[in-house]
Amino acid sequence: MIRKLVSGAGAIGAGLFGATAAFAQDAALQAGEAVEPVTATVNKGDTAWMITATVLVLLMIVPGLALFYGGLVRTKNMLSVLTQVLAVASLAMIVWVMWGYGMAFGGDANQFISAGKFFLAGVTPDSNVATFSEGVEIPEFVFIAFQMTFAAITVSLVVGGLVERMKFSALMVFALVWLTIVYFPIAHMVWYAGATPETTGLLFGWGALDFAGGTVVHINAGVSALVGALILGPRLGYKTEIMAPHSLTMTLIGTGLLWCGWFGFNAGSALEANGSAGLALINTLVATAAGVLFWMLTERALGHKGSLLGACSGAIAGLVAVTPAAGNSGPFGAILLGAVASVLCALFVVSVKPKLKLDDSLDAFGIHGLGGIIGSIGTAFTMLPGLGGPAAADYDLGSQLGIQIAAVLVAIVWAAVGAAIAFTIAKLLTGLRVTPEVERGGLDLGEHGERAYNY
Amino acid sequence: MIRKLVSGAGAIGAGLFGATAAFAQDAALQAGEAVEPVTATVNKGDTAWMITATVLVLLMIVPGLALFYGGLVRTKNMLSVLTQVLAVASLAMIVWVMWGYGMAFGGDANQFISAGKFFLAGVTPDSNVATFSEGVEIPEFVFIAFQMTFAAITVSLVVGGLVERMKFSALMVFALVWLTIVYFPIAHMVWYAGATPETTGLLFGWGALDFAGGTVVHINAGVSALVGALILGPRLGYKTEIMAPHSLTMTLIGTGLLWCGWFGFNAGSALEANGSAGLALINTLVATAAGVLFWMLTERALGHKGSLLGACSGAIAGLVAVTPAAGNSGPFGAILLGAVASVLCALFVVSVKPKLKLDDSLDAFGIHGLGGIIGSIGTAFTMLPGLGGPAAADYDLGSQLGIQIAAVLVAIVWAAVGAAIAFTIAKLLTGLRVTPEVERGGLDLGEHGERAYNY
Amino acid sequence: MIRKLVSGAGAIGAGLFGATAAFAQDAALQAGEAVEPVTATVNKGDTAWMITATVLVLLMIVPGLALFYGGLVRTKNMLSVLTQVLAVASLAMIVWVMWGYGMAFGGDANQFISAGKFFLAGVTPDSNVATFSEGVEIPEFVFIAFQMTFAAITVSLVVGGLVERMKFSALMVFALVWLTIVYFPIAHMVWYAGATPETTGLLFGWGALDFAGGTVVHINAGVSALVGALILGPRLGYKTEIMAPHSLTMTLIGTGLLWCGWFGFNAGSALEANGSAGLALINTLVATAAGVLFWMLTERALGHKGSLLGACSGAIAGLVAVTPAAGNSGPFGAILLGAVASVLCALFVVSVKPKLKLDDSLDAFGIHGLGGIIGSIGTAFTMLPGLGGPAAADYDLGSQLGIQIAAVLVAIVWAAVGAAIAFTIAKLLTGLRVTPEVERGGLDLGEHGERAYNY
Amino acid sequence: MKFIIAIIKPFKLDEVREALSAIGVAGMTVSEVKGFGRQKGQTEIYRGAEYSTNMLPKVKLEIAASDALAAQVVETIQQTASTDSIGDGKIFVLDLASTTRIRTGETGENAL
Amino acid sequence: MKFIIAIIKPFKLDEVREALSAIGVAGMTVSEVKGFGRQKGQTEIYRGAEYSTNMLPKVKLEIAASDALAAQVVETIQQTASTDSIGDGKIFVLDLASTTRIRTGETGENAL
Amino acid sequence: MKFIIAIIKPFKLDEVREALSAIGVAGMTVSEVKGFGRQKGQTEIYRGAEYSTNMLPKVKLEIAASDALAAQVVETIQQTASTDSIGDGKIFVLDLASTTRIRTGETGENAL
Ligand SMILES: Nc1ncnc2c1ncn2[C@@H]1O[C@H](COP(=O)(O)OP(=O)(O)O)[C@@H](O)[C@H]1O
Ligand SMILES: Nc1ncnc2c1ncn2[C@@H]1O[C@H](COP(=O)(O)OP(=O)(O)O)[C@@H](O)[C@H]1O
Ligand SMILES: Nc1ncnc2c1ncn2[C@@H]1O[C@H](COP(=O)(O)OP(=O)(O)O)[C@@H](O)[C@H]1O
Repeated sequence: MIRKLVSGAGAIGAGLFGATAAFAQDAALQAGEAVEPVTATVNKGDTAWMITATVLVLLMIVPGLALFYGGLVRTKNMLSVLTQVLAVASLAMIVWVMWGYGMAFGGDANQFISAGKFFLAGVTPDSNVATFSEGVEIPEFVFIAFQMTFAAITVSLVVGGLVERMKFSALMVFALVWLTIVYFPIAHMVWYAGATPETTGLLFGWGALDFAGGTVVHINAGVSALVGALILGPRLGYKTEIMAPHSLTMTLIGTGLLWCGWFGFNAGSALEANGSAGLALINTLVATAAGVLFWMLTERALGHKGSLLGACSGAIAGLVAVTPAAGNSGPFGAILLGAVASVLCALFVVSVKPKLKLDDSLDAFGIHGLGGIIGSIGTAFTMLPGLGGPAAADYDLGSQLGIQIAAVLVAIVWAAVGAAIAFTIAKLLTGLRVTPEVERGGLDLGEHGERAYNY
Repeated sequence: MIRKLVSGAGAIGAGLFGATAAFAQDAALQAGEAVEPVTATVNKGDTAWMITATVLVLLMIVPGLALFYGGLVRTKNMLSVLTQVLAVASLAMIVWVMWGYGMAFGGDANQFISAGKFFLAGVTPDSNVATFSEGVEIPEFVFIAFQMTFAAITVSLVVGGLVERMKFSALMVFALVWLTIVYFPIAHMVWYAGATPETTGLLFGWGALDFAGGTVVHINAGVSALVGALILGPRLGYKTEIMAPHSLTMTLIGTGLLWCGWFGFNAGSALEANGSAGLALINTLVATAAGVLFWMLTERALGHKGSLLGACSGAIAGLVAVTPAAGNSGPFGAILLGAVASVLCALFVVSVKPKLKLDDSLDAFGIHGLGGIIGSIGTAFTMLPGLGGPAAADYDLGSQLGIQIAAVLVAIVWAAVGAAIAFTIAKLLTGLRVTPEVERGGLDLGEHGERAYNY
Repeated sequence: MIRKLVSGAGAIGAGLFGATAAFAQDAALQAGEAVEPVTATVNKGDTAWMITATVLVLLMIVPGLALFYGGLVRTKNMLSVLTQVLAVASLAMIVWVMWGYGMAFGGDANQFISAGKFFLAGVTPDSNVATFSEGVEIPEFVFIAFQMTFAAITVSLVVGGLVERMKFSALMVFALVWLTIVYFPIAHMVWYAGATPETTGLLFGWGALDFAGGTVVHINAGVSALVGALILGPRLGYKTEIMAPHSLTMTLIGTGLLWCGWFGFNAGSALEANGSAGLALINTLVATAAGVLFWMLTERALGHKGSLLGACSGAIAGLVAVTPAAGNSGPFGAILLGAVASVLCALFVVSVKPKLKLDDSLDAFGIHGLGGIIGSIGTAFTMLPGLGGPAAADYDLGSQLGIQIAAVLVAIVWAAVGAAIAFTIAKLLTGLRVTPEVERGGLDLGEHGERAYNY
Repeated sequence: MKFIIAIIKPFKLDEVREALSAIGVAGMTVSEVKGFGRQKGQTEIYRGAEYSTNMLPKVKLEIAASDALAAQVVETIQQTASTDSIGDGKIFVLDLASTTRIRTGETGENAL
Repeated sequence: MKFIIAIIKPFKLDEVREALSAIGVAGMTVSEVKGFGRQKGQTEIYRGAEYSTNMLPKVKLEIAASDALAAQVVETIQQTASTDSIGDGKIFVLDLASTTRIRTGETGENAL
Repeated sequence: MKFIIAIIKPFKLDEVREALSAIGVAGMTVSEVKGFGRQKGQTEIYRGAEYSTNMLPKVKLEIAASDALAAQVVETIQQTASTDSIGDGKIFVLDLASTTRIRTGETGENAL
């Protein structure tokens, strides 16, 4: 059972146990020993929770992430950030039902993608997918919707490296390509359990742990944003002009909504309303709290004042780090992970980054990328029973650590190469950057013909 | 079964299957064939979801709709919009438990209203209502609360046509009358299934489809707002002064919260946490995403820039249009509906409306009214199996289309006449419009003695 | 059964029925009469609701309460309020898993505190706690997380009396001490049902009714804020300078999120998704609506204009008052309670407070303290069947009233003394107040080195 | 040349600007100010706290004009901005020693 | 007539306004400005980025006064607004060529 | 002494301020204004409503300077703020009758 409990959430139902009750029974029969096959039934408590979890992840995107990012840019670019997040998330949703779900979870093909159920062929309100508990299912539409929001938020996160200078049209092209060649394959690789090792996702097959998307979402988005920031180059006036956040109030609202919504992300990845979801729930509370406090402490240790932006950044660092570990850690492991990620991200963002040329404008890499790496590797440790983790007695830290590191490296390389391709295609089709005049005057007027505020 | 699945949510339980377990058993017995009567039980998964859905609809009102509308007015009228939404919604809640629930769902009377359960007489924590599945119930208090939020948001939507000039006291009088003579009867007509055709709601009896309130909420509110805008006349300076939205940031927050809350609306209207709710969930994601993208594309096609206000407007148009179809459509039908509604509303609001004299200030009609009409009529099409809809093989598009159009016409006429009466009564009692001085200086200071911002 | 239904939510499971299934069975066996012991099972519908409820309470804190309070201060202190709320809530979460849960619900010790389960020793994803229904359980991690958010919001509420002048470091010290000597003991006293009268919480043992925290949360926080305001002294320029709220828009957002989140608080305190939760749901809607309308009416009666800040204040007053009564009242009792609390708080805040020297800056006492007292005492009345309350026929109003008053007095005294100690310790360790220069220039720059807005 | 400072009611801004354009004023600089004068402000109340500052929102125009045009500018503003009600504002005229157009470096009336 | 421009610390505004009312100043125009001078600003840090602009929030008063009153106005402001600390601000006096009251068209000292 | 008023493009503020510091200007007062002139603004559209005001965000500098320094101040601003594109702004110079430092009561050039 432990393998199921600790494995990445999401894919196993669509694969191993089959996507419908009928399929599940077949699978059970094939297993040979099932004289009295368990009749899989949809649990309404689980369904209730998973619908709610889906709504919570949407809350993370709009208004959550949109505000978190929007508050950090200058007034003249506020609307462009809000529009970019809303539009790429919308695009991701439409693409998801066309070929995204098919490529990620649509059925057995190989270790890199699925193939099947394109345009949701054959899915009806009566289709169900298995959860991690034998005989327990949820409606497939709910599972598709839940996973849809993951695709949508991941591509939205990338915006954080590109703000205040990237063309809206270029971003849309990028999003389309990037989802197809980066996100859907990685989701498959991490979360899809096929009928055979050859059709099971590569990293899932290795036994990599990613409860709610440390690799799929955060490393992926963080690395891609970094690549984008490098290709785009820094904003005009970077390091010479004042680029203070125009409204930390908005960033705080975004932080709060991200935190609240993240329970859909983390506890929702249990796919059921059970003790595992409860564990993810409490871990997502305390890791974040630790992130808040330790970023502020790091600021103090560096001789600065503890700041609200620090507290908010720490919250996100904690949330990111606990994502792969949410059901793979005890509460004190989660606190440790949140604290360590917060301190390391703070050191990077406050002390290292200002020395680099790089303009990862809103620290998509510095927080999501780095935090995701720390979380993914850290999950090997939080599993330890000594830290309150759920690993069995024969758990081998060394080998799991190796797997986690290998999985992180695969994700980094895949995301970097894929993102570079996607940005290049966008550059060829639309050009990447707005004109200097538009950049000076602000993307709100230049790209969208509006002002955020007319007080 | 299909009729139940596709029918308007909400009323059937309170009527056909009876409001308590005992009543349900009686009904089963009366049905004659029930040798082993199904003992109706409350499902806690459904109850969990319906409580959550109720909270989500409240989230749509405050802060959702309040911010969506508030961001669109000028600074000097911000508080007046927020206060109006908060106060009419509160009023609607109190009226609902006094005579609203009684008039809409209180018990068999005729095709236009219910009668019974005034002041919630006889309802206790042990009272239950049936859902769409035989033998499955939810607590009646939950159902009353869920439906309460529908009444509250509908009257709040009307505010969109009246802002920046209507007296607060007049609005309160209007709300009281309008709920009583427009909302409660229409809710009954669309959603109440009585024991006999004579006591079943008129439109429900016809077989009109309205899953989550396209007619009851959106056409109703949109038409009433239009009537109000006509009676009030345009704002001082309309078309000569700059009336740019004072904070599109607030409008974006409102949009996001409306979207998130709308799952309570649409998926909640399934009354259960099941595959039908899952279908409404995914439809409400993709229709909205399509609305976002197609409004922006329409702007481009008209030679403008794609704007955030456009994206937000498109989101709402998509949400409105998918409301009656939420459980009566496949995901691609929903995408189509969202796209069509978004394009048509955009054309109306961007190209037609500026040529009219009419000051439907925040496009309550142009988006909710028009979108509701498109959605209600479109639902006849999305039902088609060819579009992925849930209709049975013998589904007759022509006759359903006729029913939908007839239902839309009834709603338009009823709302128009009722709203005219309600505004007239308010005019007689309090006068409708603030003085020109107050309008110039802003309703915030003039009506409420406060300023929204003191930076 | 009535005692369980009406009793304070939360503790009973952890005590009387034991914290795990095994313990529960033991308890049943000890009871002697259990020939066929009920096998306690986790209900997933309840679990789904309780996870959601936990998220909702977090939504109340960040961004809810942070914005509600933040909007009311001057621009220069906005960030300090946001930071204070985020940081003390985070601190409370960490402390909760270390010794808070142990002291409040950790196991039998005496009438003032629990002792056990420090650092969550022994709690696993398979640990469960009983609810109010026999044989129904929820995962213990969910219960711990739910109660964690109560501790976090209570200490955050205290901030309302201290804003614009208190040192951040002093606040953190205060929070640590206050949680330990005030909050955890009071939570134990009100909600913990031990195996014997000697280990049952003092007020719970008396039979004091507090469904969702009128005493534990609101009286507690309100009185402590008052003590803090007295010790700190008024803000520089209090009553001579203009201290108008810098953004009532933020206060409205906060109000809406507090209202939405409060359903987690009130309906969540039922611990199940059942009719009792449904009752709490509808009561929390109508009491708040009544609070909104009656505060505005009181303003009119006092010769002022009805204001948005009044409406928001009334909403909170209604919410606070209905908290102890949420499941202990019918809807019309709740309306009455909301209205009475709103009128009395309005009279106090609008007419009495301005005459006092006291600078309870954001009326933490005037609304939470006073509203909590009114609600706690009022609950004795709302229980009456004549008001639609759930009391049995032999209910003795007089004796229950006596119990409620006694419980309120104990809470007031305990909170006042404990808060005074906590503030004194903070004063000794860090000093309580920022320098006059920092206070003039604003705590945002002085304490956190940032500005809220750079438009 | 003259430097003309006018304080007017905010809602009159568009009208005044158009009237000035019509008489040949090519540019002006506008800012939001608060005015204190005979006109009484509205009292604001936030919970119990009453504030009545008599500080009212006004718009300030700054217009550099040739001596020839200056009188006409003043007259136009006075006539367009007047609503015959208290608080309509004031026009102040100062002597302007020199003017430079930043783009070209031109000075004097050519720079206007 | 004189046109007096004073830059003061924001929290002194109310006090100064009352003192000026007391000596018979019937009106003034107030705006929010940023001041750059000897007074040092606080450093702001947002994640790694440090900004120390030395631009501090100040309030600007503009007061037209008769020649008779002008000196007293300057003196009153100087005394009321002073906190004896750096950054208290400046008072500038310019000659005012003419004044018009928009409501009535009155000019000169009658228009003040 | 002279009172110099300059209207410049907002993104030039830092550069101008540094250039002025370099020539010995110890203080100035800055405010946000809207400029109306030859430079055309961008059209904004909100749903159907089009607004094109030609009111563009500008920054206004006010600098009191000794007669000696004044010409150099004007020249420095003109050169630093110019981008050779329309809308770069204007510099206006007025005579300054007197100056007072509030903190000390000093007057004249000592108060600058
Ligand atoms: N002496 C003054 N100096 C500068 N501005 C003034 C002066 N007197 C009035 N103002 C400005 O003119 C505005 C209108 O003045 P007020 O006395 O209210 O009405 P009126 O212009 O009708 O006499 C004030 O709000 C203020 O901005
Ligand atoms: N030469 C100047 N021209 C215009 N305004 C000035 C000038 N010097 C100073 N100021 C204004 O006066 C304010 C205070 O000046 P500062 O040098 O900081 O202190 P002090 O007034 O005590 O000498 C500045 O913030 C600025 O607004
Ligand atoms: N006559 C004037 N009086 C006051 N300000 C002016 C005047 N003309 C122009 N301005 C200011 O200068 C700015 C630039 O003027 P504009 O005509 O657009 O370009 P340019 O400075 O290149 O001639 C305007 O936005 C306005 O703020």
